[in-house]
Amino acid sequence: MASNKVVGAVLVAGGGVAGMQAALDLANAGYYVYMVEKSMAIGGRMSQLDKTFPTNDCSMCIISPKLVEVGRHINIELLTLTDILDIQGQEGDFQVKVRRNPRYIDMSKCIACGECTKKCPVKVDNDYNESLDKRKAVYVQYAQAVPLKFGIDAQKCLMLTKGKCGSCQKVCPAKAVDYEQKAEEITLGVGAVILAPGFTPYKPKDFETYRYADNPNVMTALEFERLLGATGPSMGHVVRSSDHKEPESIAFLQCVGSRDVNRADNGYCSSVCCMYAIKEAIIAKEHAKYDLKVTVFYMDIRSFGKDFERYYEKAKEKGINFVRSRIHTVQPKQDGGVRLHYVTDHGQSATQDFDMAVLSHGLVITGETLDMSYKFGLKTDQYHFAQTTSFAPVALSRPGIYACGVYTGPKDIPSSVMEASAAAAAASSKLASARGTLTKVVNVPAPVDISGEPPRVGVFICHCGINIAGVIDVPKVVEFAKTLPFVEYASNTMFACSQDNQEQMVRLIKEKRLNRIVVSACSPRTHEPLFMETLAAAGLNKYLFEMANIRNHDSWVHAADPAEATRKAMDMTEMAVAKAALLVPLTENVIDVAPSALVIGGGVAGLNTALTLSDQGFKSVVVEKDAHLGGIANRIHSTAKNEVVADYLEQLKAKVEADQNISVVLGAEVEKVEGFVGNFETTLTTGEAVKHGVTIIATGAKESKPTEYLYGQNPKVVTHLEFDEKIKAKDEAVAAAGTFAFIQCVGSREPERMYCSKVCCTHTVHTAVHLKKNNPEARVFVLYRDMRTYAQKEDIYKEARDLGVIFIRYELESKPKVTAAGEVLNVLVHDPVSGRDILINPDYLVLAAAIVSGREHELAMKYKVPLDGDGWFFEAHQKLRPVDFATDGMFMAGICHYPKPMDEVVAQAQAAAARAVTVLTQPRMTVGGIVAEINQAKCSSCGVCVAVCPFSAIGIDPEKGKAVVNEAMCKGCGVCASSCRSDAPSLRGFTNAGLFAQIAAAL
Amino acid sequence: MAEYIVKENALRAFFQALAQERRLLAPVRVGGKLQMAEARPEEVTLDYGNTHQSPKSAFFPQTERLMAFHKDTAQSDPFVYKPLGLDKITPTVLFGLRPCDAQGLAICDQVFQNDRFTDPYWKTKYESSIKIGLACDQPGPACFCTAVGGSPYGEAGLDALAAVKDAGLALKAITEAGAEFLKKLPGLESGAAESELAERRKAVESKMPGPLDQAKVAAGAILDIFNQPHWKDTADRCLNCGTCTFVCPTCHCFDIQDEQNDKGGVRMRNWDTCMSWLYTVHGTGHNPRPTKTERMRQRFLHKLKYIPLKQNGQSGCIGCGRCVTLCPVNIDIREVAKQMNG
Amino acid sequence: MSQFEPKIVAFFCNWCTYGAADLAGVSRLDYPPNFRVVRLPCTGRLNPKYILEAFKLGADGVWVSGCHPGDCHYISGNYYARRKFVLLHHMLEAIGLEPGRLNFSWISSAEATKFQEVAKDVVEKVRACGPNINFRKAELELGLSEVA
Amino acid sequence: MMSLEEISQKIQASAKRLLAEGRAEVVIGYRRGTTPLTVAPHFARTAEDCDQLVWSSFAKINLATYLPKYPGKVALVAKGCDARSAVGQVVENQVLRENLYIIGVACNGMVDVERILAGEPRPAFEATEDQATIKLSGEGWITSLAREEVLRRNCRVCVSRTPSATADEVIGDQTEPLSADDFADLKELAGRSPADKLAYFKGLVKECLRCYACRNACPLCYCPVCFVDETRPQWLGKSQDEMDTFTFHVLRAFHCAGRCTSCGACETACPMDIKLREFNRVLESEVQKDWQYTPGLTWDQKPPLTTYRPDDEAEFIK
Repeated sequence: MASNKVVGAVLVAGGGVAGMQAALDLANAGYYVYMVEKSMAIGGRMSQLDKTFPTNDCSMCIISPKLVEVGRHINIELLTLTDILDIQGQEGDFQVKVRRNPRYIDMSKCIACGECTKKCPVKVDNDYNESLDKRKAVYVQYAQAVPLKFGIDAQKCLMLTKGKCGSCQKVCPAKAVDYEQKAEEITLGVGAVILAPGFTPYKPKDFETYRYADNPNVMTALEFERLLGATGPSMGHVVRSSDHKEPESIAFLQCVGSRDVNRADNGYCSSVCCMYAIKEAIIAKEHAKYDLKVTVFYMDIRSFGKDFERYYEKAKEKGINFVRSRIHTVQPKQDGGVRLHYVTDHGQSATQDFDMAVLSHGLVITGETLDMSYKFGLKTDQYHFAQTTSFAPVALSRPGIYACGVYTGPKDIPSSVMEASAAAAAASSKLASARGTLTKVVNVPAPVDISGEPPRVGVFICHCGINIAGVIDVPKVVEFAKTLPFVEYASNTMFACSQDNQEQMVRLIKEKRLNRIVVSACSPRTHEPLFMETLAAAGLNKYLFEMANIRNHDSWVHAADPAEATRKAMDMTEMAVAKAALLVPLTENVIDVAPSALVIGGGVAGLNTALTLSDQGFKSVVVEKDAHLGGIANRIHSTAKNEVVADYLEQLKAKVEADQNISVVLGAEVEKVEGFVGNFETTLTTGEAVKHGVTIIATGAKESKPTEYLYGQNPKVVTHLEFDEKIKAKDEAVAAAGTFAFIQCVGSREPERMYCSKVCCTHTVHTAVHLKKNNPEARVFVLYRDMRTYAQKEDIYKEARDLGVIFIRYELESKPKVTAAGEVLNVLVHDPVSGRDILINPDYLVLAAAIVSGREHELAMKYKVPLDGDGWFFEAHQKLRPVDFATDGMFMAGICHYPKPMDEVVAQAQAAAARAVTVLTQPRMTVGGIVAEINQAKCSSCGVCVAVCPFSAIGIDPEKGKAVVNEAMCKGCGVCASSCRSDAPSLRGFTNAGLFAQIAAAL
Repeated sequence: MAEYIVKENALRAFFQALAQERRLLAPVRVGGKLQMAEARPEEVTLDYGNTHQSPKSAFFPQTERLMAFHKDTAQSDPFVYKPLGLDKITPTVLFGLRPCDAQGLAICDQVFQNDRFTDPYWKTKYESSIKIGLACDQPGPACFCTAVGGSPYGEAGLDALAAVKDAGLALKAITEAGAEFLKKLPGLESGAAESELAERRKAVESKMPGPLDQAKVAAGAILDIFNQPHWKDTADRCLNCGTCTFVCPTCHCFDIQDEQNDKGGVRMRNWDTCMSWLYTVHGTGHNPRPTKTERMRQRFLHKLKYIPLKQNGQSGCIGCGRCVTLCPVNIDIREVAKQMNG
Repeated sequence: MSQFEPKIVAFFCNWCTYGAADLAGVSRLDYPPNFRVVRLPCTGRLNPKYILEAFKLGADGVWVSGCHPGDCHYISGNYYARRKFVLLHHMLEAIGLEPGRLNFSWISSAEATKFQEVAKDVVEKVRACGPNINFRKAELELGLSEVA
Repeated sequence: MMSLEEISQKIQASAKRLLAEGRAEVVIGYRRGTTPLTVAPHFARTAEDCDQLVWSSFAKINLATYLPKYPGKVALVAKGCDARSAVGQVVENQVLRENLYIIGVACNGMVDVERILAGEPRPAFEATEDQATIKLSGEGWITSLAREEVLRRNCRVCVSRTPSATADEVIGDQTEPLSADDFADLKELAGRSPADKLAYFKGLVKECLRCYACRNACPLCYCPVCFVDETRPQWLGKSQDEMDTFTFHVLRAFHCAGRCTSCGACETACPMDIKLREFNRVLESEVQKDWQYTPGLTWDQKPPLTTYRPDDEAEFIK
């Protein structure tokens, strides 16, 4: 029964980093989002990580703003402890039945003080710390969890299991514990569903070889990650579980449960283990205050992503030892350590002792996820990953259901995030007509004008039950606050954040005409937005607010010294009042957004971006410098999944041509750029001026021209793309040829180009298989350094080997030697396994030539976006913002960002469109608030602020010759204000006057 | 009036007598520079040249704490300003004032106490002091007291005048107070100084520049002088650094500032300089002297037009030459005065 | 004799070290109560003036802490800040600020234990320096001494 | 070696040519001063004005100070350090490169007039010089000083005496550095106690009048409002408070970090003859050591506080 109903809501299942990104992109694009999470809190696997590669960013630091954003988003409804039971209906109009399981804690009452946990008598393995330590039966998943609400483990709670105890209910100061909560089933109406269930790490328990089950000093990598974590069981101190001694040596064993069809039945590569092992090795060495010896035992190091190769090189420089071998036996030692048995690269048996071993276990799909796939009618591959195609990488087999993250294959965080945005774009592609129909807006009264009034500060001091008042003499602080300058009113309150207190505050603000509010309570990081809303509701500009964190920074940490804690609370309140008295209302302005995009580059990335934008109803202009569309894909024969690229391209071009929302300008480049997010004006070399709200750079990259192996001198030596063109053209000479050789890493992974071109290994094995299938007699040799057929592509590598393709490894120091003798091409390579030189006389020598960036300096300068050292466009954040530039309204897609295969290009293109839609969807943008402003009388136009602004938000007004801040781009960091010698820039909300007042009040 | 001769071998005793009588300020070498400063008798020098800085800080220090209040409500009079230091002023004798500087102090005295205002801090210090001049026998290349109505042997503003004679001193009283003071000094020998000083005066004056013609400046309308074209050229060079104002014996502008902390507050008076942007900027941000041209012009007009107008033709510049010597860009008031006079 | 209790002004960035202090609170990791925190969006907002101001007003010590290099919420704010800190730190110690009075750290929002350790360490270091006599303003106090 | 007269003549000829060609509307150079051992800045707008242009060992003030926002096309007579300041000003948008013409002069170092005068208390009425000596005379006396021995301290360690890389023309024979600043004294001081260091630096500015002549003479201090003149908040008191004074010098040096070209204009202007560069040198040595940066040598360099390297060293940060 087909209906034409389109529902403007999307259900996102899974609150990991991918699910969160998809939810945010959808919610910011005008769709209502139900975020369904099985556990008590969102954050997923990433919340367990200590650091992230290759930047060593602190994982929690970078996701916690996202957690908070999801938690507070008015158009994201967070359903924790919730399971999906059934999906009925079709694309545009699904009915999803879910079960909301009880938390046994009333979320509206819980103040996350932790009193319940202190009193709970039950100790349970702490799954957040991979069972390395214990938690209580009433607990919070992790300290920064969103929602920051406690919950009761129903399986372990004495009250719920045996009906006795109840101590948490007794101590809860907020009366939040409710043992009577019951599960409820509800049905949600949504237009599309995004599944981001994530993975579970492979459990090596049954793998006797590794002795994981019986030796506590053999850990999994995720356990080790928790060990490294500052919030982990040993607070980041690397010690053995058995004796809490610092290990002198650690071995990492790669490919545990991956690339293994014998024991684990997981033929695929888990894609991330090489990198996380390197990361954990580096961090472990950094944490150890001594010379910790770390050895990584690997088969191939797969550092194929952006900046990964350098990370690997850095690890080697730091003294991390890499040994190419698969460990076959782990023998326990008396001292708790392990003796590893393995066969060296040269075929000899060897043993080595270590104090600890870390198993780099792979990513696997859980049975539960597999059940879900079956239940909802979604096709999966042999490893239970959901099936997709290269050209629709986030669409599942059932229309209207999309996926992102590891559900479709092992991948790292940026790829998951990219896919998440892509899934948001794809999921909403059929919902555009319902955009904005279900979303909510906050209505606040217009703020009262307080100009000319002296400050009338209201101070509210929170008891937080006993959390604050149990240590700090709150009445004394109140009395002190009353003596402070400009304080009109001061009082104490049991829970400042409670609903009734909010109402009380609104009333007092109006009654006492308070025009600045100070709350001394908990952290502004969690509660400032709440109180700011209260101010707004009371008709006060929300920026006239300041908090003193007398709980987290005082009562909770100075419990032993109430007198000092009280004194500190007084000082902190005084500081807040001093700053508050100087606060001024901050205005937010709206600027119009041109609802269209300029897409630079007409390749697969650019065209997909334009089409995705068109699905959402946005126009775009695609500028292509060549005379035809398609870019580098025009030269590629087929994808790793054997899809024919030419057919796809034809369809793509036809779709673009037929699309009313897309206009294509061929043979043109960008000449001049003016404006900024929402209001770009780009002049093309054709003279055409384009007004656009966002810009997507998709300028692609190039295949390098090798300078070695007789390339350009001998017609038998060709590059990948040249060879593909021959295959595409059904070249007879190729069909007739009997011997083929491939050399990998030609120009990649070399000192002057220290990166992996990512696609060549897969393309080589794919081509090799093609050759073998066409002619089983053909002799095909692949000379490689590390075979990098990541994720499910490992299967092609295996297939190639099964078909008899011969793989010979070479070292950078002993590259193959290619010479020509008349018609004969001699390829001489040293085989490290046999220790012999092997001579090949191929009919074709195919070089996996490095992919090189276009080094688009001029374009980058025009749009004020950065390039990295290799010339790739540099994203705002390597992990969490892989398609955004730091400059607002600027996005990127495709291989101008970094080499990647077709499916990832398409995903990134869709992602760029999704990110762009979050800007384009609002006809007007709100700007201002805590942003910088320039006092032009003090500006010398020296340009320091312009140079240091991380967001290119400051420019010099050409007429006045003074700096000006573009409020639409300013993020409020204040670097300008501290860099200017004459204090011309000022950061609203954090002015010199305000901060000086705080300093003075502190002393 | 009384006349004395202090022989070379009696000099130390003379200075000791001065120091015994009062706090002694006299020329001493401080960090290589000749300065009028609190001096021990053995440090006093009769060296060449003028002190590096003018002696005005003896009565008008660069920072002077005028009043203070405390915030301690447990004590009496919280938040009430009380004058500071007036009761602690010690009578001083200044020895070795150059006649030009003494003239400069006399000009300042007219500013700090006149028929409209009296500044108690200045008045108390100035009036309780004895000023003994030291005539100038070797005027420097930038000296021009004679051009502005002074003399290296001038007596204005002094209670007594000395000149170096045979490595000792010839000394005469000028005022009653000076005579009284000298009379009290033990072991001071009378001797004929008066004629010696008169003779020497002529000799030194003859080597020095003649009067600077300021007739047109005196007669001219202020606005006309305002609009003279030469200001722009001088301003081109001027850095507005204010060195001239800080070393000038007759520059007397100040700025009153309050500073406070959680214990109380202090009101203080600090030298100010008309060369500074801040000097005239209004609360609105408007500045009536927006560029260095106006600021620099103001200073010369003040010295050469406004002070003469208010002080009966007395030039506000007393020709000590400090600004000429210390100006980093060699703006020479002698040249400017000539340009102002047409 | 009771030991000297220094007054320390701390400048924390909102995203990392302020968060670490929050987490230290959540984890009940106690540390000495000697410092008062000024919250900044980013250490990049920290004008070197603020440090001098704190000393001038009598702070016995200053502690600046933000995100680890590379972790900045504002991409590069702390990289610029770091250059300023290098110069200011060098300058102040070169002209006679006692080592230990001015402290810098990078503490991520997850590093509550590092926060606790550094907090203790900073307080001890400043304590060892004794009261700030040389870098505080005296003029005002000289005036006050006459009326108090 | 070219004599001072020859250099002066060449400056005059260049100045006349530039004015005639319309390449400059004003040539900022030096003319004789009104007292011995001085020169005055000279703004030549006509050919006759140009005849007064001179070169001497007393040309120690940095004329680049006049450049920021100076209207029209300007030619600047510049020593090496002055040219570097001008380059910095171009980099910092204070001067348009196309409006600036640098008449570089091969500099042999300027003499320390304060030191000469301190050593000769008799009033001198005339000073003359040639390549090697400075002759000073007064009433009935004459004395001569070896030029090399009375050079300013910064001139002794100047590494860019002749502005050959950035000047539009260079007058005089290329002069070579005597030595580079090895900061040996600072290194020695760094090893001493905090109290010693403090005594040294506070001692330096003991006599400071807070007149800010150093700031006004500095070619880099072109801010419309200097931090010391801030009133809201007024964070530096106006009194002679030792710490306020000290803070001024620390902050001023900080503001000049990575920009100061050691021209010595601050010391030249200081009426109290304070060794102000000592503060700047502390940071100069750090900027060189950490970021290998020397200001004012090229037109496209980024001042060190406007850029960063992800791997910048800062081992003192825990």
